[in-house]
Amino acid sequence: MSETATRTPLVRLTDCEKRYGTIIALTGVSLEVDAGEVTCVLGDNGAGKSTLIKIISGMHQADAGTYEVEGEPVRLASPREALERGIATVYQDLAVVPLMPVWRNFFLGSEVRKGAGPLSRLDIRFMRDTTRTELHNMGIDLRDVDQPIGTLSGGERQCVAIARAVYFGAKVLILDEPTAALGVKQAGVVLRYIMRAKARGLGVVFITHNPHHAYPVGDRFLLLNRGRPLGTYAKDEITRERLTTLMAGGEELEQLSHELEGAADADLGRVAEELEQEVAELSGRAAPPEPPGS
Amino acid sequence: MSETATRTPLVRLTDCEKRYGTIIALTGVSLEVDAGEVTCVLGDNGAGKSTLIKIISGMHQADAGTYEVEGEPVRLASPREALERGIATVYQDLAVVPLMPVWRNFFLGSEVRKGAGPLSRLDIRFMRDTTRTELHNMGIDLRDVDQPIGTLSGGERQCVAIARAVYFGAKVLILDEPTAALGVKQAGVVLRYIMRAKARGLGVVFITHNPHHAYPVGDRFLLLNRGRPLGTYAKDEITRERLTTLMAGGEELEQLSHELEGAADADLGRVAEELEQEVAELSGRAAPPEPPGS
Amino acid sequence: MSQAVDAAAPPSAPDERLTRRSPLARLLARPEAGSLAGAVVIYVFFFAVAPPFRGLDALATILYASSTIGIPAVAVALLMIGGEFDLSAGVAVTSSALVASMLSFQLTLNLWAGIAVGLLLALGVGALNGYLVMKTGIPSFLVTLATFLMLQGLNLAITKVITGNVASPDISDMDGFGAAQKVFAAEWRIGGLSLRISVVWWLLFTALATWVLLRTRVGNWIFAVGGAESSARAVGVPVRRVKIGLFMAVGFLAWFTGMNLLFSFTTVQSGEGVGNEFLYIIAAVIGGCLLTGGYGSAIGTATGAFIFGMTTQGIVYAGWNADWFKFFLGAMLLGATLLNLWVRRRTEASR
Amino acid sequence: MSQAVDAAAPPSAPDERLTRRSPLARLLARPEAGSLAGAVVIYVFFFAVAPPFRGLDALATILYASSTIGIPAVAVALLMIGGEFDLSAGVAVTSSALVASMLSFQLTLNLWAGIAVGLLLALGVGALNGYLVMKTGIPSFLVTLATFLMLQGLNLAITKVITGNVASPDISDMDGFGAAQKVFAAEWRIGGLSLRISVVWWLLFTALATWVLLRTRVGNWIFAVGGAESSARAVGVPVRRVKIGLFMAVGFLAWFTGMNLLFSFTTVQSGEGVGNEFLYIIAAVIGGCLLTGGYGSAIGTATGAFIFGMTTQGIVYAGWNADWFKFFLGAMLLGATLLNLWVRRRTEASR
Amino acid sequence: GKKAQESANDTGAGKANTPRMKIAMVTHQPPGDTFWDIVRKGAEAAAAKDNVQLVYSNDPDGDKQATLVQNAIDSKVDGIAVTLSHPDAMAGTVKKASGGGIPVVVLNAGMDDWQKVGALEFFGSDESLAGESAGKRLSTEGAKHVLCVLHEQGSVSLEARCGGLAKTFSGKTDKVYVQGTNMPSVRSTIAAKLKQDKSIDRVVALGAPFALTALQSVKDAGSPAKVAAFDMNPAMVKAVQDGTVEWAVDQQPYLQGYLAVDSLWLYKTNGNVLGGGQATPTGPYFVDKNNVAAVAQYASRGTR
Ligand SMILES: Nc1ncnc2c1ncn2[C@@H]1O[C@H](COP(=O)(O)OP(=O)(O)OP(=O)(O)O)[C@@H](O)[C@H]1O
Ligand SMILES: Nc1ncnc2c1ncn2[C@@H]1O[C@H](COP(=O)(O)OP(=O)(O)OP(=O)(O)O)[C@@H](O)[C@H]1O
Ligand SMILES: [Mg+2]
Ligand SMILES: [Mg+2]
Repeated sequence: MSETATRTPLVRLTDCEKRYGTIIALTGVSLEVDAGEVTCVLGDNGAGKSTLIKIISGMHQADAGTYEVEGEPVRLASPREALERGIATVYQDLAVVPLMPVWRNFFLGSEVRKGAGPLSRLDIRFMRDTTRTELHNMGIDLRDVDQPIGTLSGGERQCVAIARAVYFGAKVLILDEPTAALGVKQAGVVLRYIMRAKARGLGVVFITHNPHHAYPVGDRFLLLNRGRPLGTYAKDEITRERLTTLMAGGEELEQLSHELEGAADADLGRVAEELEQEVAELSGRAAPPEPPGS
Repeated sequence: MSETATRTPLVRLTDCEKRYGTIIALTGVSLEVDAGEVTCVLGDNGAGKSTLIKIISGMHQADAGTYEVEGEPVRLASPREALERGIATVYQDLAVVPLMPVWRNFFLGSEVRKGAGPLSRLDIRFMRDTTRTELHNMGIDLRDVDQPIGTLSGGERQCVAIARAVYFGAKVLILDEPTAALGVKQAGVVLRYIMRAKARGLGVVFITHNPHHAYPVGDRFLLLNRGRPLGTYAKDEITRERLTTLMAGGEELEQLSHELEGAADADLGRVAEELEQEVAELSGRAAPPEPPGS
Repeated sequence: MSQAVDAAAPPSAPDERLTRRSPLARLLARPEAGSLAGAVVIYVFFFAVAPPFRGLDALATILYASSTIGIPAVAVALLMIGGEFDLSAGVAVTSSALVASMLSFQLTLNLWAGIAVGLLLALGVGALNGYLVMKTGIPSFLVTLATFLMLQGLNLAITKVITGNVASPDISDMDGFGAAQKVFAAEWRIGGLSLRISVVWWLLFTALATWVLLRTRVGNWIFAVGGAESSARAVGVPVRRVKIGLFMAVGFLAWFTGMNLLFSFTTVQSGEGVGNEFLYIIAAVIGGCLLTGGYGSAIGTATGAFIFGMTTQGIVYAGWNADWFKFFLGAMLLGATLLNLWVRRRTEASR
Repeated sequence: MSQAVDAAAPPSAPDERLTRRSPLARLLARPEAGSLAGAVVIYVFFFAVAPPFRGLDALATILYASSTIGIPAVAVALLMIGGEFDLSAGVAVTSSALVASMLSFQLTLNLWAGIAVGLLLALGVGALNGYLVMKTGIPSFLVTLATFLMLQGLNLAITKVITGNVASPDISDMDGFGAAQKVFAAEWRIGGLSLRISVVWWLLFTALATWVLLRTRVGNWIFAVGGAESSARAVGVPVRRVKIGLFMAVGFLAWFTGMNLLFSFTTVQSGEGVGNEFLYIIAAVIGGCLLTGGYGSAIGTATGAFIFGMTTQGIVYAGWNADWFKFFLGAMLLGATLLNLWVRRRTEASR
Repeated sequence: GKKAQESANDTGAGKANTPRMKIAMVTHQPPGDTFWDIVRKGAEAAAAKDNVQLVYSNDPDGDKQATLVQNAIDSKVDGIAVTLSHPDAMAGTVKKASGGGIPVVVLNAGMDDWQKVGALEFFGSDESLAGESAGKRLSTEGAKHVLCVLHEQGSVSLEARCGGLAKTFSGKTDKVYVQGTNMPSVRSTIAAKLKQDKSIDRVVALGAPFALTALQSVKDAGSPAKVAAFDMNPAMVKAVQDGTVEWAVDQQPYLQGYLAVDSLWLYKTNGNVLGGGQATPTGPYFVDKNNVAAVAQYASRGTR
């Protein structure tokens, strides 16, 4: 985690700006991703996190700023170019083709073929088996990998997108709220995947709204607010509590708790108590860690 | 929370079954929602939670079982009928029309009009203002309520769907993973909304993968597994720890922790330690509450 | 950002996350702006190259020609925004005119009776289309293709059976002709200029459709069922009623166009109208309606019909070789579309 | 459910969350099954009512008529699955035939030279369509509508300029005619039966397209770009190349059909082909392709072309009143579609 | 081949020195039709000779054709030559022209209506008359069962031809509609009809290209039927010479176009009116083995 200072980062974005028509979604944002490091991007809804990773993944082009991959300035015209450089992404909207079977979605764009020349054809058996196995490893036991992916449940679909990115990510893995729709077990698996990717020397960009997911796995934290950077922190520069507070806004929670206490209903009062306890813990000492899937 | 036994529940589903072609998504599931009560539906990915709420909201019809609203057996042919009975839903896929402006989406299906007869027309100013205010109250500060909703960020879109359901929910409020894409602050607001709906005497069905969201607000917990009910618990029948364990599977976490400990990397070791601590807390004593937005 | 739940309205200070835009740019960013620009450029072009095009009488002719496409195109555009097609619109025009004239003629009724029956028929065909599409889930392309073929066959066969001919009888001397002609096909001559009522109706229907789309609940629903049908259903939009209503609206305006046809020409050829359904669709698409539904405007569609009408007539006014007619037509449509695109790109880029 | 991360393959015991389905039901649930059922029923129907329909020679005639729709429909279906339209396919057939014949004739070249130039032209038109659609983002409906009109104009105008006539010259006495006819339009008479090579080509192209769609990477991409273009782009599918390729495939098969036309009739009318683009689209849609893209099959499209061809000819074989032709055609198409639907509903419901 | 064509292409006579005038010709020609192409050639030849600027436009739809006439009025042309295939639809606009001082002549279609719209002259062949003569000829040839091939459904002139034929023909008349823009389907459909009714012994196609395709259908169906046709084109001449097509009813389209323009010119420059209030017939004229040689040379350059 400290050896990265002298190395060229896998991905470096400097002073990046992005506009959609008159809307300024991102301005003055910089980001570095080193091999074997997890960079967490945190921020409120609409802060520009997804926009940022879409630039890294080649979906969008920045309007200003520079983008380097392994030290070489690039301008990725399409996600395909990013993929060819080993940058795999899980998009927040999952980027699946609803009418296509699960296994075709899994391998879409990186199909495995057998045979040569004009006779080269899809290795369907391999792809079906791999899809089933990879999803099973994430705790998803599919009935049928030929089901159109649009008929899967939200979490199952998200697992397909993650398993696919993990399977194909060669150098950089970008995950946009991968655990949002996941069950406790599946979320745990994803966090494990991140740790293993890191151990294998991949650079990971991890977006989440859950500080308890971010802190254990993250090495570096980029906080965004309304399209602007609020600051970048290495893990040793920031405590878990500070991170949580920054993301949540401590005063917000305190207010919530008071409000609920004022309510007439006894039931509400009980909840208020519970919430107050939380606030105390947050602003006071260490909020103890929690299970990965919460 | 105990007075409900003698009252007719707002919504009662008995022995419900749902098939999609050859796929059995739900079987033998029963559910009750009482006024002033929050029923949490918990379960793994693909367990059938969304299918269940789609039946309640009139999107799907059950293949077997009965459905009563306020004691009267019904067969809702469309979500419109559910809405007319005061049942409002936040769907997991949000049910928005991407090309339409935010405010039109907010009021879609329940437009506010002024003027009478053939001259009755949309009260655009009111709807725009209300949309802006309601979203602002959730912590979403929109640039422009005329933006097509498809261009909003994932969390912003989810907030629109929630704000809409809360605004129109008259008797029953159904929320399918409402906090999945939300920031810490917004998730807190949603939990507060649930408490307030409950205080106003609405019945709430709340689906989440986060036991720490479910436990503080829930009065009754329905656990699903692979389309079958694992059990229904009143809040006083179950502890927070038991609930968490049921959802997460304690042994799963322990295993994860051991696995990571075995890894060579020092960094991994540290994470493993942290995870182990979590496991200890989970299976041992009370996992302390955590802030609403995590 | 730390207001209480029941906070007052949000602040209205200018947002730092927006660049500013001039009012002109705002105007040009409207969906109709691009196609309007296309119309203006084509007008100026023909004005320059074709002297006969310059007169007001030429404009009147063009407007009239455009209106006969433009009136049904209004409903076709609404239907397209609602996510469906109607291939039977073109022949439904002929059907209703045939029914109205032959029924009155054969039974020697007042023409208004025939007109009413024609209306019922057109609405019925629309409702049937809509019902079949919604009930069976068969794509509207197929359903209305079948209706198209069947109506076409019925037009020809029944006319043949009844009149022994391929055209309906002349009805100009029948009861009610005068009044009906005033309503559907009046023509005023002011100076050398002939102004036709169908142009007025066209503008009226366009205005009405615009109002419905943007200012009424039904308009909201139309956009919604076309943009995301299942989402619309999920939030309580009565999808089936909206779509059937749209098909019936197409029937209504097809009937109206049929009446205009009948009372302009006093007789109708039974084979007419085939292929016109595409002109309506083309007008809507040139005007910016998405074929996939959920987006479009009535004003744009009117502009599309005008562009199409103006181009077809303009080439004739310019006296260009008739052999090349279609080529010029295609080239100018492409040009107008590219211009439309360019205008919108420019305004989007402008800050 | 508590396996380690690197667990072995999942268990293959029957899943309790599935009902079982008979192999027949499985077969019938394939997307082609419904339209095949439609075809069979229509065949049986005509077999019953029309004695001349029963012979093998009638089948040969029907197959031939279907093949001339079916060949270009294969590519049109692929394009439609890929989410785009090509309205210029019908006239592109005529264009390539005209170019091939007139070029060879005017320069007194071997016909194969003309054939090659015709191919280049057809591929070029396809590539241009694709390029414009992808580059500008204008809906393919509009772009290819413009190409359609322009080609139609060029067909007429250039033929007129070159031959002074509206048809291409007779090429049956030119070099290379025999060989080319063997390839594109051979006809074998076995007994009283005339078998035509275009039927063979049709089956070949259908088989090839099926293989491409289901067994190759490109096929995967075609489904993806039609089903969700931006998702496909996001996971690295080269959307632009796929779509331009599809437009070129339409060009290729249009050229092929043009050659079949040319070598069957030795001369081509310059006005021919207009309207055929819709027959191709209709075949694809009857065969179950979604107009909105992302779903469909080549076999279904072949069945669609067969249904259409069979119905058009069958009505004649049955000797029904010609005035009612279109009506019967529409009614039978609707019937076939409803049957298709019914079969699929049944199989979905069957456990 | 090519050379023969070129040598025959100079139909032009000397050029008149009258002031340049503009004449509009508005027809109901569907795109790319052989017949109309010859009409146009005649009109162009007359225009070239008479120093006339000819503006040709066409649309098969009645109301759209009326709009084209209106275009001509707006363009202030010196004369209009028009077809009245949809007389009622056209009447209003054409009357407006003739009433407004623009001389109008009618060609090809509208034999019964040209006077009602205030036209000066009519040049054309009565379609039903043409049909009737064909019917008579078929009867005398001893045909028993005729198949009438209509390449467009709902067309007045095609129906008139077929109707006239049926009227005078002693045997049975059947008809079949084919899709004129799709040759393979024309071929199959005719073949199907021949199979359906084996007693058919004559196929009469109402357009030259379709007669040639009908020959193939006859072969496909193994039918003994002979083929006859309406209208001419270069290939038809060859077919008549070879005897594969029995005969063709020609209504001399070149003449129609030529006379329409030329008579307008005469009217404008010399006040002449042809026909004495009667229609001037340009046909029917039977082309068969006996007289085909005389037409052959002109047909090959596309003016017959
Ligand atoms: N339309 C459909 N066709 C076929 N199968 C479906 C369909 N919709 C859902 N399923 C299947 O039914 C099961 C239950 O889906 P459901 O969406 O209810 O799960 P869920 O509990 O909401 O999961 P998640 O937590 O991931 O949202 C899933 O396995 C899914 O694959
Ligand atoms: N295509 C677009 N057109 C216009 N505005 C857009 C577009 N995409 C995103 N935006 C705006 O840009 C801002 C940033 O969006 P982004 O999706 O990056 O947010 P985010 O940080 O990922 O939020 P979330 O946590 O809710 O996913 C949002 O306010 C959104 O409304
Ligand atoms: Mg996001
Ligand atoms: Mg769900």
